[in-house]
Amino acid sequence: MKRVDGRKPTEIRPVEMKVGVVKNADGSALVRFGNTEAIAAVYGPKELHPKHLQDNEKAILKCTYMMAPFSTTERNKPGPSRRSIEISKVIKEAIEPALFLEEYPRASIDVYILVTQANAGTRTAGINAASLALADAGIPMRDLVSAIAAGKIEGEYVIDLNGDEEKVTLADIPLAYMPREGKITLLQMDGNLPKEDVKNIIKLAIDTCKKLYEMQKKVLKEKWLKEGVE
Amino acid sequence: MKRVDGRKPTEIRPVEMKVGVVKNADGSALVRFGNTEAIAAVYGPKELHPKHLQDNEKAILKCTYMMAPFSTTERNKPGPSRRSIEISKVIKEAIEPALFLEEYPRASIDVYILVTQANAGTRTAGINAASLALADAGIPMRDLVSAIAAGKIEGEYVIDLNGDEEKVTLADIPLAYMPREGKITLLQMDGNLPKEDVKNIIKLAIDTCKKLYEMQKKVLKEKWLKEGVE
Amino acid sequence: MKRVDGRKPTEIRPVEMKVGVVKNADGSALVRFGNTEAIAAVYGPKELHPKHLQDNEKAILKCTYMMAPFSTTERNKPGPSRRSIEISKVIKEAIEPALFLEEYPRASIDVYILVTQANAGTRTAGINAASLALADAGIPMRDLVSAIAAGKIEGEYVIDLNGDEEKVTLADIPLAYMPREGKITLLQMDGNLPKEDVKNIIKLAIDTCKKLYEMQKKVLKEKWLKEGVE
Amino acid sequence: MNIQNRYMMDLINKGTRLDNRGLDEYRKITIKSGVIAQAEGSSMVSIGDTKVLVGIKMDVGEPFPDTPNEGILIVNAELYPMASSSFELGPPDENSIELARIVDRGIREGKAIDMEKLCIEEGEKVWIIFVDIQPINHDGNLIDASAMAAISALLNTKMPKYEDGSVIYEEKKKKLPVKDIIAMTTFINIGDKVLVDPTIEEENIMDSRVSIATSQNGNICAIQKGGMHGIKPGTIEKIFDKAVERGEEIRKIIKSNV
Amino acid sequence: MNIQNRYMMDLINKGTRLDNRGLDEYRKITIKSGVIAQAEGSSMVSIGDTKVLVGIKMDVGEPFPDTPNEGILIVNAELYPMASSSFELGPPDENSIELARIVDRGIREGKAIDMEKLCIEEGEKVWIIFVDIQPINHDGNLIDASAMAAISALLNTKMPKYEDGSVIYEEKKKKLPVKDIIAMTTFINIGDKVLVDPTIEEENIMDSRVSIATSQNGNICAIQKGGMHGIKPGTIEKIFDKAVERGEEIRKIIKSNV
Amino acid sequence: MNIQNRYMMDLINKGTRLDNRGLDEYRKITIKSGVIAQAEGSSMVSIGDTKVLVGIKMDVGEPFPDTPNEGILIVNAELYPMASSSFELGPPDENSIELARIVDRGIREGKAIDMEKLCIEEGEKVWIIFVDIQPINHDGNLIDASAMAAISALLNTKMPKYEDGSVIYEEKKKKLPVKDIIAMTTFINIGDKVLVDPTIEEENIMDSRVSIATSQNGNICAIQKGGMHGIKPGTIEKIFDKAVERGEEIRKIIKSNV
Repeated sequence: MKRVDGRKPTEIRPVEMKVGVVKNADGSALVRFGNTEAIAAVYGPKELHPKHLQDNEKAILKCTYMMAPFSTTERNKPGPSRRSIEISKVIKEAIEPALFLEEYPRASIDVYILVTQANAGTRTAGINAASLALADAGIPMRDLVSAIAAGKIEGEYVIDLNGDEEKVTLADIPLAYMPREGKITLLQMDGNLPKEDVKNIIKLAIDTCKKLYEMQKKVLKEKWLKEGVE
Repeated sequence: MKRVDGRKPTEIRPVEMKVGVVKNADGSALVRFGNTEAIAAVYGPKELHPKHLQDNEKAILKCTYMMAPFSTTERNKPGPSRRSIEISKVIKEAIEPALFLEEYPRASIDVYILVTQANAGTRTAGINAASLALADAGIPMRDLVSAIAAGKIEGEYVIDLNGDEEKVTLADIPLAYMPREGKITLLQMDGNLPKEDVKNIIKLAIDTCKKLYEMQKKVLKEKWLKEGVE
Repeated sequence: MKRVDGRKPTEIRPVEMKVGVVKNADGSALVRFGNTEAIAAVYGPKELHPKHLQDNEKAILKCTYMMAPFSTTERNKPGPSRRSIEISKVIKEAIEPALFLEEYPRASIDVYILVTQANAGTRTAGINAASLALADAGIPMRDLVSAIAAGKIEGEYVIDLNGDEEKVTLADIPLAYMPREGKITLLQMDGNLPKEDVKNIIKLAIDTCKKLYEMQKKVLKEKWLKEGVE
Repeated sequence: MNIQNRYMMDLINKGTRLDNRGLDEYRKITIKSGVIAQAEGSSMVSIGDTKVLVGIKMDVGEPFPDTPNEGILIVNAELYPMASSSFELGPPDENSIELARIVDRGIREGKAIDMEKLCIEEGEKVWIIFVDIQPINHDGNLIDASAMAAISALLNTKMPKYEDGSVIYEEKKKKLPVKDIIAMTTFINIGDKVLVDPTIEEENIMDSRVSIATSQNGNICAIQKGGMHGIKPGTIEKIFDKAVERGEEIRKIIKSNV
Repeated sequence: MNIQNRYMMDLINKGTRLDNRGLDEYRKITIKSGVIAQAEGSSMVSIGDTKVLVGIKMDVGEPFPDTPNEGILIVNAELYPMASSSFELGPPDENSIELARIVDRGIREGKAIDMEKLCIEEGEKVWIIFVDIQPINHDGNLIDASAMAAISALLNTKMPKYEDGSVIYEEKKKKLPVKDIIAMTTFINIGDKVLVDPTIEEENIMDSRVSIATSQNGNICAIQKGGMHGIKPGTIEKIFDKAVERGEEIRKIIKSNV
Repeated sequence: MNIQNRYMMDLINKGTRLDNRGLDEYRKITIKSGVIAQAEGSSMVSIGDTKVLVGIKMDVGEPFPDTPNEGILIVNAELYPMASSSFELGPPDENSIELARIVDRGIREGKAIDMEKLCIEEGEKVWIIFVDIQPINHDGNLIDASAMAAISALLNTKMPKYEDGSVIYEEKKKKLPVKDIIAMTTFINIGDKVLVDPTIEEENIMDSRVSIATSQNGNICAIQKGGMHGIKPGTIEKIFDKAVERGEEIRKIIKSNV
């Protein structure tokens, strides 16, 4: 089976990962899968204002997912949508398991994700970027979080669906995974498949997350090496 | 004169009254007049947050009137409308005279009314339900508040207008009354009638409120009896 | 060159200036240029609430510019627009240089401008009115602020554009000026002209501001005389 | 209760008020119409220190499906904080909505405007009348001042021309078809006393408030009770009688200013 | 962790719960359909003390450009504070949006409605189905209760007549073309235990939550993981198996109430 | 005033700056166009550590009644807190609106785009150009960076095809008819010194700010004064002269990147 863009079923799109792309932020990263690109910036941990919103037992993690108006073929109207509000919520729940929020009572950690190019897989690109940005900010983490979507097209399990594939896949299953912890932190599905297929697709996605994890670690290592040199 | 639904001019629609329909609330009630149904729930008295909104001399009563989207023939768009904001205000002013708010400084009492079925008379059904819910919550009251709308159709004064009648009545006069106190707490009118007619309609509405008052007391008594037994 | 309304190029429209038009306010004024009319009211300096918005080093000046819905030929939809938000900002920046905000730490000074008639020059009419209202409120000022718009039509520099002229002018340059301080506090331009033209138009606007300044002082003097008498 | 309020109460119980008025007496009313060049109609009404400006704008649009041959009336009130420190910036709150809806009901139920004459093409195009209420200074009794300014502005309104699918605001000739002059009278009760035309200080200590719109034939066409206390049926009846009387006087003032 | 939570944890670790249920056991489910006179379809579902009312309204409008011959499904949830002190007034927040979108995806991806039968005129006019979820009392597991009420209400729906360009709500005859009965089952995990049908107290101490919609043929058609902790792949697989089983039971309950 | 600000002031009075630039000197400018696959045009501009991404999207819609044969330009700026802790979530505030409107006026008044060439059918269908400004990192002088990115993105724009009533985004051929390359130059003054291209630290201590858009023939086409202090007419005149000079240089940089 040949995919629309010539990839093999288990092949991801060309990936680019960079950290430190937003100078003002405490940590930041850009992650690109083909024509899907997300930038994440982390501000914090910092004291949360106003005080009555503080939690005395842990830091409050806030996640915002936003699409640039020009990131989609038809202009995306600025401002939050029902879709972006839901995605902000699941991204927060995908990332929070990796953090030790109880170490920072009364603080806030703000994660802002901007999708600059949207060709399917924006939430998973955003999670990969957010995870890198948190590490770049030097925030202690249980694990990195890696994420990818997978599906089934013409009888085959395929990884990292692009926009054209998203329209024909029998299921679209975005997944986030903490490889060292061995835990799934994001799991959604739109589609219609027997449970065995779903299980297999999840396995494929987890395998791919492990590869992305290595790429994320490499990018961070390079950054730390470079900083050590400077 | 025979009314569209066969009632006599001074006859109300079949009435259902229940308390304790919302377990989470401190008090709650459902009131139905034919195909008009409202549920009211009371939370409080409880400390008001944030503190700078507290009134040191009395509790703050908040009333919200909302129509379920499916309660009307044409779907009612969710969210507050100019109409629902005005009705929330007049309901609050209809209920507040029955309460001893000065007994609960710095507190809030929140009354939520949900109209589940709307066939005219929703604000008066809401007031009857709110009054029951406040009593069900055990909040001390000067009096119960009873409410009904009345009008004039084909030369006769009619009580408890339904949706069809609302379109042809010469006046629509919703009224709320505290029978023991002998005081009107809600009075509105849309229509066009000599003042003598208006006075007569008000008398009819007050008489009906007295009957509703007995029904409200009965429902509450039954509940207290049942509780005593348990 | 004769202008559409018969004025000479450097002639302003009939001007009316009044103070004390809003009894509730600490200071207020009405300024009219032909069919452009603005009312300004000042409340303050007064303690700012809630406290966490206070600035310990100076008063916070808030300016709001609003157009009455009936002030324009096509009804102006109520509520802030992008245009009115920008104008509120530049009016604030036109007025603030005249005030000693550092004298009133933790306070707020609120300036509300209402355009009741709009036939070009509403922001400059608003600034003239706000400046008078601040003086009327007895707030110490470095200087009064005077404002006018100017442009170029058919080869001539013209002052105080009206609505018809605004459509044909080669540039629309509103300007605010503190005559005693010799400083420009508002300067904007829409148009397309060589810089020498722009410089000349600014000179014309400054000259006219000096005349408006005398009118403003006269109005205030009359008010103070009258108050002295009373 | 503070000293001023107690003093006010004492006066009221003696049948008089802080500004020496009788309980049944209005403050000085002035009406100035045609004050806004850009509006189809306008009026500035003062009742004592309360000042309300109303402007009328007209446009053409589709009728509501259930009234295909009638014009559309939209009443809106902006409680801009310029007029009172008790007003707040932001979208219309319950007070501004209630004010607009009371005035709207008076005009609508009193059939003040001949809405069928505002139909241009049945089911397709009708005139929309925007009544925008803009208080300039709030010293009590906004409801009566707003209604009076609204009716005066409607009486002052000249309709623009409608030609080839567009409204020509520059040409205004025909008067708006106003059929009835609605009068709104608001009463407050404090204890067992009933006062007309309350000042802001009086409103602050009122038990309840009743606003009544009457039409030229003396009919009542809208009622709104407000305030945090109940009111006795007998008091309401007395207020109705007064509302019809007072309405006549207000109508005279409005007519004398057309 | 407070004493009640600790006690709940102990019970769960022993395989039972505060209300004596087994971990795999649902609370009592009741379904009452056709409860709203004004709605095209309606259903009130109780699961223990959780009560959700769903009403279906229909209207006619333009189809989306990419599905010119299909009806439109709009699912909306109103978390009105009447039902729980944890809800807040205001525009839909992330919880209400997530709830509506999970239910929406179950119905949509499970192809519960034959959307092509809702086309009136290709590219021009199609039926719009509004599914409005209104929790009346929230005691946990809102997702399952909402989905069950939504499906039951759809099964209860009679379409109004459409004639000469207008919807005649008074005449309702044809049933809505429902093709599949979707079952939603939500699991929470606490430590290494998996529970169905959590109460609000159990949700407050959960590690994670997984909701799974299944269709009649046993396929999975929507998944949503929630909660602030990760979950092991093995646990997920077990949950899938249970979801298919449980789904069958829920479908039976729904069918027995049609 | 804190120590860093005092030190900055001292340097500025000596004619130099924290980053060793002269008062008249810009930071390093880089322009990368065509960076967004989904946009009709795009450009990322860096001025020092300030980075702004602009994307151009096009659509077809109805023209404004007063310009029936002209396209429509909509400029929007999103100050997303990703780019600076001084930005806040929520609807556009006065800063984001001012930024968009300054850039809009430069393009519009400078007649940068041949709007009449964007008319498809007079009075019926014209192209709409959306210029969306998205700062990625804010280290001062957002106005110049945004304007530069906007013009560069417009120069980079290829128009989609319009056929049978729909926009075919997949086929892009014709370049957008850009007639003039507008240059925006912003100056701040601190005391009697005038600086170009301020950093965020410099903006924090500025007295006032003047932004000037110039077109290719050296004309001024938009001005916006900002900041909480007045500015002398003589200083303004000097700034005009510099703006025309600087504008030439900026235009060169933009052109060399097309």
